[in-house]
Amino acid sequence: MSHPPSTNAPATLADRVAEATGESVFRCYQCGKCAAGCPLAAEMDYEPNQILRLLQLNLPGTEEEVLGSLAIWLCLTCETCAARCPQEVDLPRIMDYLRQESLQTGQAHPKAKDILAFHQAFLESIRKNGRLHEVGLISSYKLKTWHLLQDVGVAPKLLARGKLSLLPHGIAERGKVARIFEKCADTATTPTEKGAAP
Amino acid sequence: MEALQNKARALLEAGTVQVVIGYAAGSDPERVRAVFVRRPEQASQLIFDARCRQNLATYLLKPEVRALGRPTLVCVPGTLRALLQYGVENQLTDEAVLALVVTDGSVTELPRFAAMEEYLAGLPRGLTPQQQAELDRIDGLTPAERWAFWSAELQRCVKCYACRAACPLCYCARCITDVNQPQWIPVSSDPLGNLEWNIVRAMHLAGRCVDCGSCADACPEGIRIDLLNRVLAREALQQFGAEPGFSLRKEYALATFKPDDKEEFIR
Amino acid sequence: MKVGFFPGCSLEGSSREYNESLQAIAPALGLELCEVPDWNCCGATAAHTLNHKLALALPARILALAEQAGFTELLVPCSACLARLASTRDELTRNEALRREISAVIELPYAGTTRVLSVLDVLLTCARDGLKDRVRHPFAHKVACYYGCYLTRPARLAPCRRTEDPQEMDELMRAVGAEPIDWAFKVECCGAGLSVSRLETVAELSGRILADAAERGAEAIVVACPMCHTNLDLRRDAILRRRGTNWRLPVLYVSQVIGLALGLNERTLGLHRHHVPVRFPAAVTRQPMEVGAGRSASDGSGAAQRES
Amino acid sequence: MPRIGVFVCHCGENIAGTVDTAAVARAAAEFPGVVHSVDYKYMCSDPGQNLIKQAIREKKLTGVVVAACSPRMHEPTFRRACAEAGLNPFLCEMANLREHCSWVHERTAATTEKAIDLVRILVEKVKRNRPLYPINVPITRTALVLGGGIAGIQAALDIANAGHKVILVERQASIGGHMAQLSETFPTLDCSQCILTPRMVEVAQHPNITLYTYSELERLEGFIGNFRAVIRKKARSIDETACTGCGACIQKCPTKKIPSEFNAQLGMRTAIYVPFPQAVPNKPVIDREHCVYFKTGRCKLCERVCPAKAIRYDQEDMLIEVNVGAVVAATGYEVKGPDFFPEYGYGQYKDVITGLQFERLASASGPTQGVIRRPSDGAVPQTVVFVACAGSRDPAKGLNYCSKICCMYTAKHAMLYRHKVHEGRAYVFYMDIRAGGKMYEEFVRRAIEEDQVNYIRGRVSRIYERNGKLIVKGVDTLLNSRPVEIEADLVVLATAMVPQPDAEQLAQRMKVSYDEYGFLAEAHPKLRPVEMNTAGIFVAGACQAPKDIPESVAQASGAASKVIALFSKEELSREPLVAVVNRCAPPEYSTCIGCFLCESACPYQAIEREEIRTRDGKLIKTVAKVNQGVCQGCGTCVALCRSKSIDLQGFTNEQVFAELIAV
Amino acid sequence: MAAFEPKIVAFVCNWCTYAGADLTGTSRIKYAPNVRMIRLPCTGRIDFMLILQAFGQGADGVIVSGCHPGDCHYTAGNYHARRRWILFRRLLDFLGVDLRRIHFAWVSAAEGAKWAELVNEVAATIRELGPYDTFPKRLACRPEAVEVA
Repeated sequence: MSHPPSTNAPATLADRVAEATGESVFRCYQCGKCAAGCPLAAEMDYEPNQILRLLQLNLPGTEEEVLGSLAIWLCLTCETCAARCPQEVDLPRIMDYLRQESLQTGQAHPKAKDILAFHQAFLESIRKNGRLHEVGLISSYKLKTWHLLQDVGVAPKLLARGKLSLLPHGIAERGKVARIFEKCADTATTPTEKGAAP
Repeated sequence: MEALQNKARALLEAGTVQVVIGYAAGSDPERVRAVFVRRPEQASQLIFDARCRQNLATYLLKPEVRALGRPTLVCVPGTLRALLQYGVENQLTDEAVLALVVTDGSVTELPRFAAMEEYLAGLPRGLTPQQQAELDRIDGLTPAERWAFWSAELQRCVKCYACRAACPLCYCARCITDVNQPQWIPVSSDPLGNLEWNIVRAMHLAGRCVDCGSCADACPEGIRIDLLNRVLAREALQQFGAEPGFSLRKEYALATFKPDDKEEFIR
Repeated sequence: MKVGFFPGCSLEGSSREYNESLQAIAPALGLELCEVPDWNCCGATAAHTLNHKLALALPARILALAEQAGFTELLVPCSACLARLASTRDELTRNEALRREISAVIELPYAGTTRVLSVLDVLLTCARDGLKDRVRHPFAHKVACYYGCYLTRPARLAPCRRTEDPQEMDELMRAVGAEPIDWAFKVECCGAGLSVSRLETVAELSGRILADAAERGAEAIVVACPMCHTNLDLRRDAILRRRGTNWRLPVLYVSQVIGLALGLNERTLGLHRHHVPVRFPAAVTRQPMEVGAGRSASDGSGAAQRES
Repeated sequence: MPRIGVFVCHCGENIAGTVDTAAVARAAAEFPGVVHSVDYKYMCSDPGQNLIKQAIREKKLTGVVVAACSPRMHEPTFRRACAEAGLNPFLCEMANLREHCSWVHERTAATTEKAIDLVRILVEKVKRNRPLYPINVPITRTALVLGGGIAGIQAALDIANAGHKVILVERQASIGGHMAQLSETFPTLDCSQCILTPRMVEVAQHPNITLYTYSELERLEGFIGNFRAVIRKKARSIDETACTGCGACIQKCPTKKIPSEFNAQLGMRTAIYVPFPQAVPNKPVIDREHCVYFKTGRCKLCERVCPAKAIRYDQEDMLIEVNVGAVVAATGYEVKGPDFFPEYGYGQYKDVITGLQFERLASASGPTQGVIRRPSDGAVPQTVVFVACAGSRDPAKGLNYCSKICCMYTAKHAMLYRHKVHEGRAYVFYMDIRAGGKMYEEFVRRAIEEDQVNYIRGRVSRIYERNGKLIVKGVDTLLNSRPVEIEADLVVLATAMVPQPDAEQLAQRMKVSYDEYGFLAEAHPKLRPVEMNTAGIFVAGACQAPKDIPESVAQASGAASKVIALFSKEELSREPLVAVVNRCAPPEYSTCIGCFLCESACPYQAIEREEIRTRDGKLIKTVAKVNQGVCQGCGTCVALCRSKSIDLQGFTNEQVFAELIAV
Repeated sequence: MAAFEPKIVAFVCNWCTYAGADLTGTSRIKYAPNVRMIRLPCTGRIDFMLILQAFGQGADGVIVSGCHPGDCHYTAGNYHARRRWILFRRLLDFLGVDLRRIHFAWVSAAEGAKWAELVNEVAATIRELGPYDTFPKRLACRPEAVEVA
C-alpha cells in the first residue's frame, strides 16, 4: 500500500515514512477527521492532517517544517485518529517515525525540550536500573529542565503515601538491559542532546 | 504391508469394492509394478514401500478399469491430489473410489473427497528445498545456456509418450498429438516436434499438475520433464495461488483471472 | 487459575495500590498471579517515541522471559504496558525477520507463544463464573467507567470490542452491584505521558473527563490504568485549579472496587494511598477482614516482589 | 480442389500508388488453388463488384479474396456481393492492402512483397472456410422487469408503450420504491409523489403490463429471447380481486405499533396494512410476523369487518412460471443505518437519523405531516447538523465509493429545513461538493447564499449526547483545521447508498456478474452501460451504481429501448461466428472428455452440459455444448481446450494454422 | 546479399489492435514493413501453440496484442489471455527461449501511433538479434504441401 518511491529522485520524507512504517501518506484525502478528534489539536502548530499534507506537498522546506514541528512531539499516541480514519492511515505510527528522524537530524522543536528531556530521563533510569525509578526519574528530569519548582507539591504527596521508594528496585540482570540499549543504539537516544538543546 | 493385505482382503470379501489397485513386486528388485487384485486370495501380492511412487490414479478413468466396478486405490499423496483434481474436472464423482493410505504399517481409508482434502491438509505443501534448488540452478544459467541444456535434453526424446501414459491428468480421449487437422505437432521426433510436445505437455498441465513425478519416472531417456511442470506449478502458485488437487473448490487457474494479475511484461 | 503476571514499574511505585488490590482480591477470585522473573520496564512512551527498535526490544525481553517461565497467558494490569507488549507481540509475529533480529538483541529465544491479557479480560472471566455470589457488600454506587486509550485502541489489539463505547468494565461493575453511568468520555485521552512535562495539557484533558463524569452524577470514576489514575487523582489539584471547581469524586481501580465488594479491608486495597480521599459507607462501617495472604498495608509495598 | 478468386483493388492511387497491384495479382494467380486473379481500380464500385459476381458464376469460385481496404470497412459490401452471386458470404475474405500496407509503407519492393504475403495468407485461410449460415433464435416478445421503483416503472412503461408485454415484479406490497418516500426532489424542489404516483397508476392500468407485487424472482433459466422465469408470489392473505381497498380492516387492526418501513421506522403501521396511502395496488397485506391471529390463533377482527370478505388467512405462496425474451434488473438500493457508525453512537441516539428518515420528516405525507420534529421528544430542532459522506468514501468501513446523490440531497435537506424553520441553524460537514449536473451547482450555491446553510469543510470525528444536545465534534480544514464543536438538536447522516442486502444472490440467480460491493456489473463500463454480460439481460437504476432520479430514468429508457430493439424481430439473427464442440460417430460421439474447465472461462456462461445417452436412456458421457444463442465468439474456450474439441467458426484452428504456414 | 530483414508475425484482436493498426493507416503513419498480421476475434482466442507455430514456420519475432485490460470487447478475454501469457513466458524463459523475440502489448483502437512505434521497435530489436536460426523449423511444408480436406 505504500507509495512507490520516485526512482531517480532522492527519497522524500514521505518515501522514508513509507519505507519505515509501510504507511502511505498519499492515502490521506484531508477530511480532517483526525484533527477533529485529536485531544491536542488545539495546541499543535500543525494539526495532524496538516502534517500529512506537508508530507504530500513536498516542496522545498516542507520536510524541515514537519521535522521541526511541535505537533509531532505533542502527539500522545492515543490512537484516536487511527481508530476513526476513513482511509486507515496509521498516523501514530507515522508520528513515531517523524519524531525519531527529527531527533536524529537534530531538528526537534525547542519546545519539545521538556518532553524529550523527560523521555530521556525515563530511558536513562531504565538503562541504569532495568526498571523505572520514579524518584530518580523526577529528580534527573528536574535537573535537565530546571523545573525545580514544578511538581513541588506532588513528590511529598507520593512520599507521604508510601508511593515513592527512595531507592530504585533494580533487576538482577541490569547488564542485560544495558546491553539491549547498546545494541539498539544505532538509532538510540544519544543525539537527542543536540536535538533538544534550547 | 500386513495391514494393507488384510484390509484389501477384508474389503474384497465384504464386496464393498470390486478391485484393489495397488503395488506388487516387479520383474527386478529395482522396480515395482501396478497390480489389480480382484479376489481376496490375491491380496497377498500387495506390497508397499518407498519404491511405490507410480501414480495409480492413471488407471481409474480407463473404460476397461471402470468396467471392473468400484475400485479401491493404494494412494501416495500425488495420487490423492490426482483424485481430487479428477473431482474438479468432473471425471470422478464422490465416493466412486475408495482411497487407501499406508502410514508406518497402518492403513487409513479415505472414502470421500472431503476425507482426502482433510488428509492432504495435514501434509506439507509446496516444493521441497531440493526441488526449489533444482529450478533455481537452471534459472541461474544464461538463456543461451538454458537453451543448450534443454535442447540436449529434449533431443533424446523419442516421442514414446510414456510420460503421457504415466500422467494421471493426461486423460484426453484424443490427445492433441493425434489431431492432424491441423497437424499441431510434427509426428516425427524432430527437434521442433520434441520441443512443441514438451511445451504442450507443460502448458496443458499448468495449474493442474499434482507433482507426482510419475512422468519423469516413466521417461525411458530419463529426461527431467518434471522440471517443466514444476517451474510452472511454482509460478502458478506465486502468481495465482494455484494449488491443484488440494481442494474440490479450487478453480482452475487458467479459467479465471484477477483484474490486477501482474503484467509488467506487457507494454 | 494460574496466570503469568507482569506488574510493570508504576505498580511498584506511584500506583502500588493497584498492585496491592490485585494481590488482595486474587485469592478470593481463585487467581494465582505468578510474576515474571526479573522483568524489566517496557520502555513506555519514551522508548517508542525515541527509538522504535528499543521499543520492541524491551517488551520482547519481558515476553521472552514469560515464555521461558512457561506462561501461556500474561496478565498486564497497566494498560500502557499492555499496549506496548501487545503491539510488540503483534509486530514480531507478523515480521519473521524482525523477530529474529530482536531475539538476537535481547539474547533470548522468542517464539511469541504467550498471549497478553488485560485486567478486564481476566477479571471478566472471574465475574462470569460466579463473582456475583462472592460479593458481600454490593458496591451500590454510580460509577463512571473510564477506559482511556489503550483498552480500546488500536481496535485490532485492544481487549475491548466496541471501540467507541466499550462495555467490559461496565459489565464488571454491574457484577459487583455498581451502577455504571452512560457518559461521553469513556475513551477520551487523559493526557497520559505528558503528565510530568506538560501539566497544563493534562489538567485540561483530564478536566474534561472529570467534568463529564461529575456532571452526570457519578460518585466515583473507575479506571484500569495507572496513568489515567495519576492524572485524575494525583493531578486533581491542578485540574480543579484550572477549572475553578471542587469535584471530590474519587478515582478507584477496578480491583479496588471489587475488593470493597468482596469485603476486603480499605488499607489492604491501598485506598489510603489515594490523593483524593475515598470514603464509602459500605467500606467503613465494616469489620476489617483479611483475605488471602493476610497482607497488611505497611508491607504491601514489597509484596509484589516477594511474590516472585 | 478449391477454386479461389483473387481481386486486387487499386483504391485509386491509395493502394496502387505504393503497391504494384498488377504484380500482386500476377503472383496470386500462381498460388495453388487460385483459378482467377485480377486487379481493378475500385473493387467496391458497382463495376468492381460485378467483376467479382461474374467471376464467381463463370469460374465456379469456391472462395474469394478481395485485396483492398480494411475488412472493418468493406467486408459487408463484398460478402453481400458474393451472396448475390450465389456464393456463401462466409467464403469471402479480405486482405488489408490499404490500412495495413500501402498507407503505412513506402513504395518499395518490400511493400509489394508484403502485399503478396497478405494475399497468400488470406488465400490459404479462405481455402479452409466453410459455408456458414446465420443463427436464428426465436424470441419470446415479453419482458420481465425486476423492481417497481422509478427505474422499473420507467422501463416497464416504455416497453409496454412500444406494444410489447411486460411482467413487472416488485418485492414490496406496492410499487413506487424509494422515490415514493422522498419529500421533494432536487434541483427543482417539486414534490416527489406528485410526479411519481401518476406513473404508478399508469402501470397498474396498462393493458400490456402484468403487475406482481409482494413477489420475488425465484429462478431464471434459458438465454436471450428464451428465458424461463419462476416468480414467487408471497401470500398476501388477501383476495386481491375481492378486496375493494376500503381500509376498514386497517382501522380495526389491534396491532398498531409496528415501525413502518415506508416511514423509515419513524412512523407506526398496523399488522394488516398498505405501505402508504397512494399505494399501487391499493390492497392491504397481512404482516404475518406481527399479526395477532397468526401469532396466537385468535383475533380475526379484519375478517369480521371486511365488507368484501376478502381476507384469506390460509393463502399460500404461489409459484408462477413465465416465458420471457428479455430481463431488466432494476432492483434498486438501500441506505446504511446509523448503527453503522461507532463514532456517531452506534445508532443509540434517537436524534441521529439518516437522510431517508429526514425525507420522511420533511414529507407532507410523513409521520409529522412535514413538520421537522426530532424523534426523541418531537421538538422542532433549532440546530441541525448534516454530515455528508457518512460511510461513503470510507475504506475503513468497506465502502470506497462515492454515493453520488448525497451532496445534492444534503443541500436539499438543509434548504428544506431552513424553509420550514426560519430561525433554525443548519450546518453541513462536507469533504467535497460534487454537484455535476443540470442546475445542480446552482442549487447548492442557492442553499449556501440564499438559505444561509453553513457549510463546514471537514469530517465529523465524534458525536455524543450531553443533556439533550448532540455534541458534534468536527473541524474546519479551511481554517487551519480549527476544531469545531456544535451543539445540535438533530443530526442527519447522509449514509451511504448500498445494494439490496440480497443483491448478490439475485445476481447469481440470473448468472450475471456483480462488483465487490454487490452492485450489478454492466457489460462494458463505457460502451454497453445498460447491458449485462449475459445477453438479453439489462440493468437500470441504482442496483448498478449509485444514481439520482434523472439518471435512473435515463438508464431505464436506455434499457427499455434495447429490449424494444431486440423485440423488433420475431427471430434473433446472429452472425454464425460462434464456438462449436465437435461431434463424431459412436462410440466417441465427441472428442470432448467433459472436464468443463472451459465452463468458468466463458465470459457469457455459454457452455452447457449435454448428456449423451443410449436409446434406452443409459448415460454414455457428458460433454460440453455451446449455446449458440449466448456465445459471442471470443474463442477463449478454444484456446483453453486441450484436446481441441472446441473450435471457433470463422477462425478455426485449421484456418489460422494455414495462415501461419503461408506467412 | 541484402541485409537481414526480420519476419515478424503479429497476432492481434479484431476490436482493438487490428482497428488501431487501421488507424495507423488512415493517419498515414509509416512503419517497418516486416510485420504480417493474423486477425483473431480476441486475444482470448490466441492459443500458445499458434505462437510456437509462427516460430516453427520461420518467424524471427512475434507480437501479441489486444485490448487494454477492462476494454475487452468480450469483457474478459484479454484477462484470460494474460494469465496464459504469464505462464507461457515463464516456460519459454525456463527453456532458454530469447524473450526479446516475443512481445506483448495492449494497443487500443485509438493508439495508431503506438502500433507504429511498437512494430518499429520490435523490428529494430529483431534486426539486432538476427535470424532466429536456433529455433527448430517445420520440415518442408509450404502452402502447396498442405492439401485441403
